[in-house]
Amino acid sequence: MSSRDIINTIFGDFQKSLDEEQEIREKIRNICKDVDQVSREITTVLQVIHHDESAISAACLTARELFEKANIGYSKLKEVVPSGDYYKYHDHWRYMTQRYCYLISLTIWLEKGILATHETVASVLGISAEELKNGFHLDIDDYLVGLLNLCTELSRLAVNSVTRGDYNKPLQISKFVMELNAGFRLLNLKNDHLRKRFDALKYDVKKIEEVVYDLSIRGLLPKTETA
Amino acid sequence: MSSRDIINTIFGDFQKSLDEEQEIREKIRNICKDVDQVSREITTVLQVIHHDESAISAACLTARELFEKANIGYSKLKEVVPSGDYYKYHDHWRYMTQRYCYLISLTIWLEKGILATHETVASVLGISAEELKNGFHLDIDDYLVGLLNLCTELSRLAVNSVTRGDYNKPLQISKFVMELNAGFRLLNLKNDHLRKRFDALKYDVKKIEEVVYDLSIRGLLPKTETA
Amino acid sequence: MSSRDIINTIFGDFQKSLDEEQEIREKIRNICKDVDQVSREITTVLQVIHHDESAISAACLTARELFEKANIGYSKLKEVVPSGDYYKYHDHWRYMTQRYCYLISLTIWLEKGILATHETVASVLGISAEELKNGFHLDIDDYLVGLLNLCTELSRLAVNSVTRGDYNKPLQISKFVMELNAGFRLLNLKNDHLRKRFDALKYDVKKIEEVVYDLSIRGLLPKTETA
Amino acid sequence: MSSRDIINTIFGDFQKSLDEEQEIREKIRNICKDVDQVSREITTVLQVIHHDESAISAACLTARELFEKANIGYSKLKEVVPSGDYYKYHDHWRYMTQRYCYLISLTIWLEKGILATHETVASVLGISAEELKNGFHLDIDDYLVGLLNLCTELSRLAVNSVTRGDYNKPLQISKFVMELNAGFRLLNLKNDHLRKRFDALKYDVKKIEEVVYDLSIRGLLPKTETA
Amino acid sequence: MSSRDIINTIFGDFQKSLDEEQEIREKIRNICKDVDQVSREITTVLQVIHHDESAISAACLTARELFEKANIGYSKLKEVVPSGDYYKYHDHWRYMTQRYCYLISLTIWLEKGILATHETVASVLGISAEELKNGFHLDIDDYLVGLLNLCTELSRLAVNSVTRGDYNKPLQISKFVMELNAGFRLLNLKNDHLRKRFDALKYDVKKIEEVVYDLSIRGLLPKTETA
Amino acid sequence: MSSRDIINTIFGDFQKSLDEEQEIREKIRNICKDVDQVSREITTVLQVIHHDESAISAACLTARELFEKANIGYSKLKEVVPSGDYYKYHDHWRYMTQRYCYLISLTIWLEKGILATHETVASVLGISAEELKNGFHLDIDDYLVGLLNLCTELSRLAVNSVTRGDYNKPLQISKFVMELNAGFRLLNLKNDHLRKRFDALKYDVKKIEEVVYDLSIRGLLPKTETA
Amino acid sequence: KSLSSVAREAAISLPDDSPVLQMFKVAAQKLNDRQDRHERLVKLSRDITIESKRIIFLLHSAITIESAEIKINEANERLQKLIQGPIKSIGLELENSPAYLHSRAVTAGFQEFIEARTFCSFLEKKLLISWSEVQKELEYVMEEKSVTTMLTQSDYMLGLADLTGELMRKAINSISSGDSNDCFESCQAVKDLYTGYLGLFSIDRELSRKMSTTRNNVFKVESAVYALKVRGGEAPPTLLLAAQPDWERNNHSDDEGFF
Amino acid sequence: KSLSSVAREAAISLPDDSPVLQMFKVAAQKLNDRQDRHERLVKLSRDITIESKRIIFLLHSAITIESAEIKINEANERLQKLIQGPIKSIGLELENSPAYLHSRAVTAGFQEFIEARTFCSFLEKKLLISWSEVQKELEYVMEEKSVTTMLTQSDYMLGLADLTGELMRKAINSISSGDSNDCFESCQAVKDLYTGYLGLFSIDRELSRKMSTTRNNVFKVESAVYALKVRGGEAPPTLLLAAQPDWERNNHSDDEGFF
Ligand SMILES: [Mn+2]
Ligand SMILES: [Mn+2]
Repeated sequence: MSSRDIINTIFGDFQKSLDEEQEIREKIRNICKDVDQVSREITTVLQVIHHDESAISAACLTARELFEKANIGYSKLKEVVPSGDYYKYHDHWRYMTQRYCYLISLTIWLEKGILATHETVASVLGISAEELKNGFHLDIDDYLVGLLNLCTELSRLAVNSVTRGDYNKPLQISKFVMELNAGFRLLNLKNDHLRKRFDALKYDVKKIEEVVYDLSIRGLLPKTETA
Repeated sequence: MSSRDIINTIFGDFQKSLDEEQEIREKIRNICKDVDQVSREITTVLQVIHHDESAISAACLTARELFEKANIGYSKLKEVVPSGDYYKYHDHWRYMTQRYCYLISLTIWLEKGILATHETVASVLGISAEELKNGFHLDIDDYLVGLLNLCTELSRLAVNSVTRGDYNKPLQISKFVMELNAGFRLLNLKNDHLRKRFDALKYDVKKIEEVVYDLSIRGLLPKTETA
Repeated sequence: MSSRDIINTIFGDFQKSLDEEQEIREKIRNICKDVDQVSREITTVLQVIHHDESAISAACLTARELFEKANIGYSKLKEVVPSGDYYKYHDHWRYMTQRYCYLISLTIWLEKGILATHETVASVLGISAEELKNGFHLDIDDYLVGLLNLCTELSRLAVNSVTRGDYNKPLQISKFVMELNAGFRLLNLKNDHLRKRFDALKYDVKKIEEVVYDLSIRGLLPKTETA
Repeated sequence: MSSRDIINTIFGDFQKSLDEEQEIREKIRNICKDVDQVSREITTVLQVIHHDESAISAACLTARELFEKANIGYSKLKEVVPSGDYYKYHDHWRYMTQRYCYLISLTIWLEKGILATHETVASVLGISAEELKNGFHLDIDDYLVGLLNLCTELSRLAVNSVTRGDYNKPLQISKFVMELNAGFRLLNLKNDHLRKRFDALKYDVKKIEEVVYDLSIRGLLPKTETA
Repeated sequence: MSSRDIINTIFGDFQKSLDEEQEIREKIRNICKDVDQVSREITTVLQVIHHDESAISAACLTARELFEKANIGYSKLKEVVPSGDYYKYHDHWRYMTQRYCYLISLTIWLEKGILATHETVASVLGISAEELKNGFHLDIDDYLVGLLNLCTELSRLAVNSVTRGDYNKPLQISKFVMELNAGFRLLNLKNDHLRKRFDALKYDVKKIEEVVYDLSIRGLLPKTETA
Repeated sequence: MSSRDIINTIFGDFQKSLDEEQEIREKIRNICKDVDQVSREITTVLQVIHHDESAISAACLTARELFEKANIGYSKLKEVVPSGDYYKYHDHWRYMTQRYCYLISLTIWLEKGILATHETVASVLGISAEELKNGFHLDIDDYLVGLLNLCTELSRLAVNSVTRGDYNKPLQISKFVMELNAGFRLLNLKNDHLRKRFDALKYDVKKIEEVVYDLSIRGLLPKTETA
Repeated sequence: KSLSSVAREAAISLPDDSPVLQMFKVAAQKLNDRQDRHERLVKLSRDITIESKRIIFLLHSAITIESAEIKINEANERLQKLIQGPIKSIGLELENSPAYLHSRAVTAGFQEFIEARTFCSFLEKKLLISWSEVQKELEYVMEEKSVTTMLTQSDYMLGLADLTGELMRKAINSISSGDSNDCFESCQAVKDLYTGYLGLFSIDRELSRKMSTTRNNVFKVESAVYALKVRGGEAPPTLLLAAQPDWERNNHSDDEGFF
Repeated sequence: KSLSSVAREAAISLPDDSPVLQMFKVAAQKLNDRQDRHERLVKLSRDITIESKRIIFLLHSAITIESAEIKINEANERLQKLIQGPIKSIGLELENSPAYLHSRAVTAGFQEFIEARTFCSFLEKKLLISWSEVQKELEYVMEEKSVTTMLTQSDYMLGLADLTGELMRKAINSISSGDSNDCFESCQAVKDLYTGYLGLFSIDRELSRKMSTTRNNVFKVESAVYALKVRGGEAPPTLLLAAQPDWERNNHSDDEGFF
């Protein structure tokens, strides 16, 4: 083989491998597009919580149905992403997964008032919570960012609940967010996106505290509780 | 368990996992610092090719010895990076690996005048050329960027060879780079760093062509060859 | 209709139009990907002019065949792009069209030594040269950028022709590029890509002048002409 | 010595000095990492003041113990930082020191209701308050920023005290912060970070005034005091 | 003393200390302004080297006289900057000092063709080369940045010398810069300003190599030397 | 004159004008520093209005005395700023002048409960209210920003008056600020500092309304008035 | 022989006129026409921007309900003048040119116009005017011909995003003018618009960038209704609004855009 | 009682007209006048920018010495039109207003005008025209009055910095039109200007920012003379110039500013 032939062979092989990667990316992009769209639908559906108490449980039901759809999408992703390449393509679904973590934990909080664990959120999406050997999993960072987004939404909900005359929910939210806040404080975060996002949590906390204060000083707090 | 205890457990677990990641990153950083330092040494050693023909083979030998050192460094990296997390930490060694690809392919070209294949370069570093299940390997992109850096260095060498009175080497370089250029043209690159780097190859090609032109019009080209 | 209904309609309509646009873009991207690939093939085919005089006319023939393919691609584009939306999607094919302008004008110059007009280039691609309110045409900026790329390639050809021992072509190139240079200086350009590209023309002209000068002082210029 | 040898000697010496600096920075970074971690622990410990009056004194005790740890950390810093280089490395501990100033002054306010002086804070950290010849000291700017952070935390405490039913603390806070505010007004600050931070103090003042207002208009102010 | 009096005393003291710092800065600024102006004069004076060979030695003499002025300025600085606060105020004279390093090393190179050592440059400015206990000294980083600026100016000089018909100087410059380049390669720089500045040195090197190449291929190199 | 002479003259002239400008700026800076310091004193003096009704008129008297000082400062400014260059140096005193507008209009409101007009404020400062081609005047934007700052301070005063047991002032403030609010809404503002400042006015108005409402539902409003 | 002497020979041999030069002269004319047209459009767009901003200010200036009606009428008249003036000129200018070529020249003006137009219609009828309705208003039938000024749906949506800022201002101002109903309606419209934007998919960067402002507007307006309820003792009819709580006070820039 | 009912009472009690509202109406008029004037100035400035750019292109378009003279004459005429047209309008617009208030509106146009004006004078007389000379050209004596358009020295210096780019282009183009003398003169002027800027002290940020472009222009023009000497076999008369060496080829943007 001449040196030119050798180069042709070498580069021909590269092309094959580049093509394969391109194809995988294309597939990932297409799946993510659909799954992302579902997440926007859920976001819209859950907006109702801010102006209609009575519609909340129905919204949760719809959200649950749509999570099923997302679950199917994630199972497609799992198939498409080669084992070991999770982090190679992570950026494609990172932001979307954070939104799902927020949406799922919000739904579960609305349903039962409890914190959705890492495992629970992962299982709703049908993926592993642990970073096993090469598997497709729910990255801890993404889960935590989702929780922080949940807190922001809940601080908004505290405000709107009061407007609606529901003086109970702010207290419930206050307790929940304070506990989460304490949890986050246990973490020794490095100086990255998660840390910055956490630093903004204090604004949500302050907002909620002031709502509870407004109720408290006007004697509007439900009696059984003393915050 | 109270809800606060649950949160403590959950976040305690997170801390463990965050700590582990931090530790791995610290180890990687330390290894890379050393291996990177070796690469700078090799770069310095190989600078001699621009002003002293006779010292080239000795420089290649020294480079070879230092590649051994790098090889050991990469074997440490392989141990430290968890299987499946290659791309999670890729940025730590990407730039340095590209420099090694350039240095190894330059050494081999100086020694034998041939192109170092992906496999050859990988084997010098003691890592796999194929992106196997989760293994530590030599990413194709990094290899190709290394080749492009090689071309830039060779265009500089063409200039300095003429200054040294060596009118043969520019022709040899010209042939080699033209073939590489043709090889790259076969690739259908997406719009990324590699593509941009390749687009700059034309400046090296032009420089080399102009050196050959300068020799040609002055009748300084070695007779047996017609470029 | 209630205010909320109206808002829903507004956003529903907008989403529909976004979806349609996305679909069109997807189609355009797919067509362009193919047509762009053809342009890269032609570029590679025409590289032969730099080192093999005798292969030029064959290369032109192959290029012509491939232009037919491109022509078909552009006719698909014309179908897909809604009338009047040419500049909405222009970015998708702008860069590629500039390359075609360069390739076509190069081919025609190689074939006949003349400048391919805006109309000629457009007709090779099977599109209109006129900028109407509706319809798919060859943007004048793209045509002009193509000509500037042609000049750069010709300056390289002047150099390589001499290396090949062809002392005639540089003079021909010189005259051709000088006239183009005079033409370009008649334009009022704003600070955009075309202007930047034009600013580099003077260096191509310079390079060609130097080649002609080198031939001239060595008495290598063809006799019938006095440059 | 040849000119090359001279250069080698010169640059070899530089390397030594660069290495020394690197080493010092590494040591500082490691110490600061630990001391910073302690400050986060204290922050968490002191959070209890916002929802549990009875736990405050215990929290202060724990904080005091942790300050001991910090004290040891700072004594390590003092050893590591070469005399005269305080400001060369200041950025490494600046932010962390500001946090300590805040935490120490908060603890002392909780314990005794008084302002911790510059000397007191410095002595808790085991460093000098005065900028003596080259020593490691507590920069005034850092101390003042710490006080401003204290005011922000106290304005939050005023809100939460009311929620807790403690109508006395807001008045105490009001008096304290107003005095600090008056103190800061005496300073002629230049246009730097400290000035900006001080400009934000007015929001804390306003918040506290509004809490006192809320108590006042509802007749909830403790009788003996007239704000 | 009432708590308000205490605060007044405390803040009064702060004001004193803030005022002192302000005063020092004011003095530094005034001195630096003058010394910086002198550096611009020298820069202008030395520009003559690019178009008038015969004026060089006169320019060096003028530069020397102006260095005396600068020397006096630096001695004022030394007096004003409190021992131990060198790095607190370093930014005031950092950039200007780098320019002096460049100007002094250029002058010395023009006079004697040798590298001005760290000590030499420092002594021209009348300050210490070593970072002694708290003294005012010439920071190594600033000295090195000055040398890199020297290389850039010399690469320009190489070009202009050829234009003037002086084919000797480029060779002299080439040798000098190559040695400096080798020296810098010995340094293990961290990722800071100095490293970036050094990375740009390769462009100067390439420029000089191409000038020597142009002379070499045209047989214009002085005979006694073979680069 | 040769081309070089002309260039030298051009730059010499420019440097002269730069020097002059610098000198003027220096003078302005020094004057402004003093006048600004006076404004801070007045701010501190007037703080008393928030906690001591009886001290208000004395504070106004002191403020008036200090305005005299400021007046002298402004007359120095008028002398120093070249006629026609008012807006060239505007930034030096813009912020300070806005503070004076606020302080003067606050004092006058405290004294007489009326709005200080543009002319009045200007005359207190001893400058013209009219914007002429030449001369030193009170910029209308600065005057308006001052009024907005006044509104913010008055909303704070409304809150603190109630705390002090003065239920009359909030109503007076309410009427005054409402009228100003109506006035401001007549302006067409562009997106500059004034616009941003104006956007916050609605929150001050809100706060005042809330205070009046709080008094109203508790029957604490003075009888003669029906708010 | 020198390089310049060689070059001079080439330069002199250039024809004074040739098909090539002729071609470039034509090209020069085309490029100049484009530039001139673009410039005229930029100027028209700036005129539209300024007048639209002023109309919005006018609509905010009303304190009482009666004065509001007068202001709305004046605003409608001035909007008509814009439609019959500069906006029509844009349509005529682009009658025979590909409109998207110049979309960057006119987008700022169009967005601000939409903001003013939709704000006015919301105040007048409590309803938003849709894109197709606005587009219909920009059809001009003249004696000899009819022309439509193309205002893209994308510009419309960008203007609508800015509208949330004006509605938010309106809502908060409504409280102090004592109109809690107005406040409620504006608040609900802002929320509905926000929900609408949240559901959009594959939007471009410019619209995404406006989302954070829109989001802030929602927060501000919700805080206002909240204050009306909890501090103003007012129960929402179905829903109501009132003042900036303190957690919002650091962020005072309510506006977007340049002008 | 609710917050809004309390607020309504306050709103209604507002006087329809009062000295305060009167004052704000006056202020509104003043602000509108300022805005309108600013807008007119921006438009004039844009006109000046475009025409100046075109004049510069015109001056570059000459290939031979003879054609150069014709172009210079045309350029001078068009510069006169600018001076008697939009630049005079700016002077009249600012006749009674503090000019620096609007300096940001006109600086772009003035800078570009200076670039064109000085370029033209350099080509015509091989000499630069100074600031005071330009300023003198902008004095207008009319029947009833005389007016001067203030063009700040700072705008002049900013335009002069951009001139180095045009001189650099001219120098390199001169080589291929075979005029090595022109090339030399332009090169020397660029170098002298650069040296001038190097010596300036306490300049503002905008001018500092232009320094790096000016610096690059010096490199480019020196490389050109270098090539003329070493590759073109041409000895400099005292000094000469020629082509872009390869170390420059990655940086093709020779222009500054927006337009
Ligand atoms: Mn708006
Ligand atoms: Mn220019």
